[in-house]
Amino acid sequence: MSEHGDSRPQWVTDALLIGGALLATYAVFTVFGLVLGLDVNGIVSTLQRVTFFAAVYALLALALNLHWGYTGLFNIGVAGFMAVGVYAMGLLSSAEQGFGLPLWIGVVGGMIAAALVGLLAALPALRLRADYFAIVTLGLSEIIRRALLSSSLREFEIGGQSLGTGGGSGIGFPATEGVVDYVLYAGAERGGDPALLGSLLFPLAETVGIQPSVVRSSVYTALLVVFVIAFYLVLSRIGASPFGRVLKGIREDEVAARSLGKHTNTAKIKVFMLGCALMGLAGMLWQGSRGTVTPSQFMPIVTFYVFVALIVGGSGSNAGSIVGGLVFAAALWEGPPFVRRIIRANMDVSTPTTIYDALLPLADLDVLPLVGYLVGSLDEIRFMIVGIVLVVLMLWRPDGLLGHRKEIAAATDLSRPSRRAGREGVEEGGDP
Amino acid sequence: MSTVDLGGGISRLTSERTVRALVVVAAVVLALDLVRRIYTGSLTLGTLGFYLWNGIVDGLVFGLAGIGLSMTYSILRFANFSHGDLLTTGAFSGWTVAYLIAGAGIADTSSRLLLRADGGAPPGQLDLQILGEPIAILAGLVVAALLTVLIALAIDRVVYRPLRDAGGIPLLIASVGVALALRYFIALVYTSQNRAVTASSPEWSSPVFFWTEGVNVHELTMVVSATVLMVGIHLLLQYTKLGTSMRAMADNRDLALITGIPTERVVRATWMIGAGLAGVAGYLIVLDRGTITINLGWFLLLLIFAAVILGGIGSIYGAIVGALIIGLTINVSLVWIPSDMNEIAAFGLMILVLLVRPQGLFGGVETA
Amino acid sequence: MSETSEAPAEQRDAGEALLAVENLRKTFGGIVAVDDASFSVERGTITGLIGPNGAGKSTTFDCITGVYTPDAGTVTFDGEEITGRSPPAIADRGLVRTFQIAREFPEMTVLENVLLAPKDQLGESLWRSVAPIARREVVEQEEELVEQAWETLEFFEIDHLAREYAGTLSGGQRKLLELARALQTEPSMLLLDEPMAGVNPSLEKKLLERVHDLQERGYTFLIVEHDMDVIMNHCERVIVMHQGSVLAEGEPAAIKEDERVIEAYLGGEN
Amino acid sequence: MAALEVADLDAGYGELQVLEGVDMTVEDGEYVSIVGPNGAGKSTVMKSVFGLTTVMGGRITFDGEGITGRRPEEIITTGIGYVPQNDNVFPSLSVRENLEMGAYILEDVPEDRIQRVYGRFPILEERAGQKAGSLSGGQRQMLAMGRALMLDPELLMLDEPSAGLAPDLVSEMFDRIDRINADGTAVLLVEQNAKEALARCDRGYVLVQGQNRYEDSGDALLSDEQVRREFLGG
Repeated sequence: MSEHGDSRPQWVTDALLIGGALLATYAVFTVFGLVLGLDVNGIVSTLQRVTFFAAVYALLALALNLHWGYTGLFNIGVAGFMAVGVYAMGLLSSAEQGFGLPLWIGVVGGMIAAALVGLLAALPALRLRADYFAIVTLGLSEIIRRALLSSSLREFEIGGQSLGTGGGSGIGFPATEGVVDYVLYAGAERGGDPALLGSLLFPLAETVGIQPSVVRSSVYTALLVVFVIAFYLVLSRIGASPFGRVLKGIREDEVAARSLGKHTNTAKIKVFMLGCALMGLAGMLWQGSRGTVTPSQFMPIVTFYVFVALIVGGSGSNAGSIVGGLVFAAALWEGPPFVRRIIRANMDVSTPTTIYDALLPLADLDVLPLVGYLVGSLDEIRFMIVGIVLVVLMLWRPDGLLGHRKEIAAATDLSRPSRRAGREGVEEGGDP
Repeated sequence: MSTVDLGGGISRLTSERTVRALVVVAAVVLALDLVRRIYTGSLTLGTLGFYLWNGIVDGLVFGLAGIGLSMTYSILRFANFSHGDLLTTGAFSGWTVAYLIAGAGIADTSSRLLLRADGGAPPGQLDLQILGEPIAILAGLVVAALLTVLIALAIDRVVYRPLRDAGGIPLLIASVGVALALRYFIALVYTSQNRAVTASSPEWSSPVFFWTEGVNVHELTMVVSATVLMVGIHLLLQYTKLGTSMRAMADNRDLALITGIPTERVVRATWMIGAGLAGVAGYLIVLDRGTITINLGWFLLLLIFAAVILGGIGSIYGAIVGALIIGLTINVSLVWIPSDMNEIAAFGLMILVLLVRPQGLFGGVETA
Repeated sequence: MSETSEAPAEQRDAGEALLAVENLRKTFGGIVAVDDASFSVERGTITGLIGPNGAGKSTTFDCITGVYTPDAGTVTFDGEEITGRSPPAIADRGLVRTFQIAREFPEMTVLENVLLAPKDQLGESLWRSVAPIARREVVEQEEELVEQAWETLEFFEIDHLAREYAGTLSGGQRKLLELARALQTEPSMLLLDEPMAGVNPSLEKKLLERVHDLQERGYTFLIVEHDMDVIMNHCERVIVMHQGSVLAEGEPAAIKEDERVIEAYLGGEN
Repeated sequence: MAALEVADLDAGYGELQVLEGVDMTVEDGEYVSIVGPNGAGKSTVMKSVFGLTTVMGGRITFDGEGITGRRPEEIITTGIGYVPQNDNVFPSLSVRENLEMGAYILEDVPEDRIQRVYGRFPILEERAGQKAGSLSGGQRQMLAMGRALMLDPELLMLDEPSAGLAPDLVSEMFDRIDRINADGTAVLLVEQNAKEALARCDRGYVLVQGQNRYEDSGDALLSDEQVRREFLGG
């Protein structure tokens, strides 16, 4: 353990780890793509999708890591806080169903709204035991979803302004993906004349055969990656600070932390609100990217996806959250459809409507219908795998693959300052 | 070691009292408003009776499902998020058997084995309702219980037993995993198609049911079955050695161990009873609704949790009372709020109870 | 003989009651854990609190430090009533405790455990921990705290364990760590709940030396301890609790001869 | 041959060792007390016999049979009854049900034994239908003892049965233990009330810091000035 303070900085280790995982993922998908005979545009588009989902799950896992990994707050209402963020943004910035304010005000407002709903949940719920806290947060996220779905909020008026969640058909608003048009096109008009970054990228893309729409998505995905880096930096700073130390203290033994004079309730409320705001932001960047959203995008299952991502990577570690997001997106989200495409492209499989029709031909040793059925039921299989992964992790690796909750929480090098000057070559810690 | 005052002393006490007072005031206001509505005629007694009856029907089924959740909580010490999917398991396995029997000679084999996954002969053609095919439906009920028990025991063996001492949260997360795996395994076999599997219920008119022209026989079946099973559970828990040892283990697991109670056997019995009732509850819900979906249990899970928490998690009688309150809440609340908001009222009630009286109405046990 | 808590707060001479407990009462269900207990602890002393199992010592500690709110009675610390305040509020006032079973933060290093404790850390504010400009102050303070933490670890002779995770320490080392951690809050008084439980003799000697050093620096101690040698040889005053109330109070020599105390310990009809 | 024999026992919890080389015997029908200062490891001896600690060394035999490291549910069948100090009844079960649970490993509820326990503790018969959680401290202790007696053990281990009892109930409790012993059950008693325990037992052990420091007849220990000093420090 004594190497801890002296080895290369945490962020370098993390960057190498994440970069390595990303490159490996890209390599696998590129091979898949080549097997499928995709052209450059197809492969880039595939990598863009993988990166997009890796980024959004990383954002959510990072936010959840602040709650669960650092502070031990068992929040399983992630989907609800995302919904609050996206809908608040929608109501603020939608011209038809909301106030029609600029998008950035909507984004800020969405984060504030998510934080406030977090406060509402946190104030009374923080003294509950972890399992009750879980049920309350899940209940809250379902209350939010059902309220958004309800016909009574479909349209309403505040101060003469007509607003509405749109019930089941959802709400439309300026897409967050649209922000990339500011750097790609003159006048920020999609499909207009390329400008700024656009005038650089589009011709370049054209020469290797990448379509403008893929370029646009890729630029937005790059923006998400920037957000992932920003989340990582902010959260790592929080983690490596006296505040982060208090959070760890709460997780490890709240009674002891309180007996040392730490006002844990305040810290928990702050950190819960911040995490909720980040979940709201992640929701806006993800579900808000297309400019329309419905309550069905915020089913509780989304929360469990995020949990899988976090637990796969290892709760308590920011780098683990990002790698977890990547593994989840690549292996469980984007991987299976790819496998399906490869199978369908290479095998002459039909898709029987029921498992009965798929199993019957087995009597004649014909496995193709079964393969076809399984390939056709990929979504169900994917959910099953997510469940099995959770169970297996709890049985074998409850701390996750990279899991450790032991990142040091301090704002500075922990070797003894007065001895640091002459540290070279001196055995650390065990001074006589 | 000791319980901890997280909220911080006096201010919390007063705020708790304020909330409690507000709850009482709200209840009184609602009750008065109900009287006013009936008096002014904006709410007929018939409508209210309809709501109350539906509330009791829903409440009894939630109660049946809640008993198992409460038992696993008190004896195995974790919140089982896969409990809802045990309802789903019971519903699919039971109705498959009922359909298999009733559909003999009418529907295709694949339809009969996979409960109309291919959209085969509709249940009306089979006359699959309680008076038309009583034997098939009864057989389905039995299989629903048995198969759910078997699956629950298998899952316990593979997943929960190795985690016995892992603490509440790892078990909870594992149960989420079990829930997903189980639900989508069912979807893989049966497809995630929403479909009708029972014929519509006959009506029975009798002067006993003064508020309505006739009573839905399927609902009546549910009420009778649920009541009989609840009485049965009561007798089992109170008057048998097994039941007593289950209560003993819920009280104090360590003492049970040194008293010589075979704790693993009690755990098995807990799964058998809890899962059996869950399977039956799922089966009966489909009898009433007429349609089946893989999300049946998952969508009900939070309501069942609400019921169990309301009554005091770990208390079986609390679960039954809590379930009736939740059942009545989601139905009677329709007097004031639109029908797509009534579950919000139930979840709101659950959160309120957790905040004001986390131990529930009937006490209950402590876990992680 | 006991000091009354009416002594005005300004009066700071030695011999004044720093902590005064009056008519404290705490019940759980029907069981009376603390029954009308009153005692006081003088500034600058090491005072022992003893009594047979179930005498109510730990519950008294919990009532003083805000873990429980007493049913009746008052706790006055340094001239201010603190009855029913929250544990962090009481710790802020300078009254800090350790636990019978050491409550270290197992997945934090020994150094982190100690670094958590100091009061008024700038970086405990969320924005300061993130904002680039404020961060510099945080880092500067952190450097000081790290130096201070190392000094404390050295004082307790556990500096060679600084980078170990606290969960891997032995029982006795955890006790030392807990004491070191409590000291970092710069309290004026420490409540130690069985500091010697599970501590081997050589560590015990070390711990006691530390306590005496600290007393010389002006700290006040109230110690619950089972080991009679420790109490009798190291405390200036001893408070004996029995069945929830204070049975006797006085100097160790007197306590040892007190028939009521002997009865309480050895049992017998009375 | 001794009924219970503990030889050179090292035991504790997890990595924490509490007992160091404890030797102890209880003969058939004998009444043995273990006394000592708080934290000496008295309860740990009993828990080790009943398989509830980590045994790091040494040997425990009962009726000549090695029971070291056996699980509690096996040990209960060998004829040892154990009444822990705290939480020793099932609060939500009735008094009678608590007794029935004591005989769980038997096929049928042994009505004669329940009656015998009622005969020993008449208050339990009066409260038969009442929940154990509603009993007073003394009644709970009786119920806990009664539950342990349901299997008619050869050896009854009692962990501080007088803790938390009002003084007038303490001697009543000891009288009851005397009678249980007089009826032929060997008793191993851990007590903080050393005076009473030593006055009544056949033999006593003084345990200090996880080691048995003294062993003698109860009366001899009681009059020993050294022993007295162990309790209030030297």
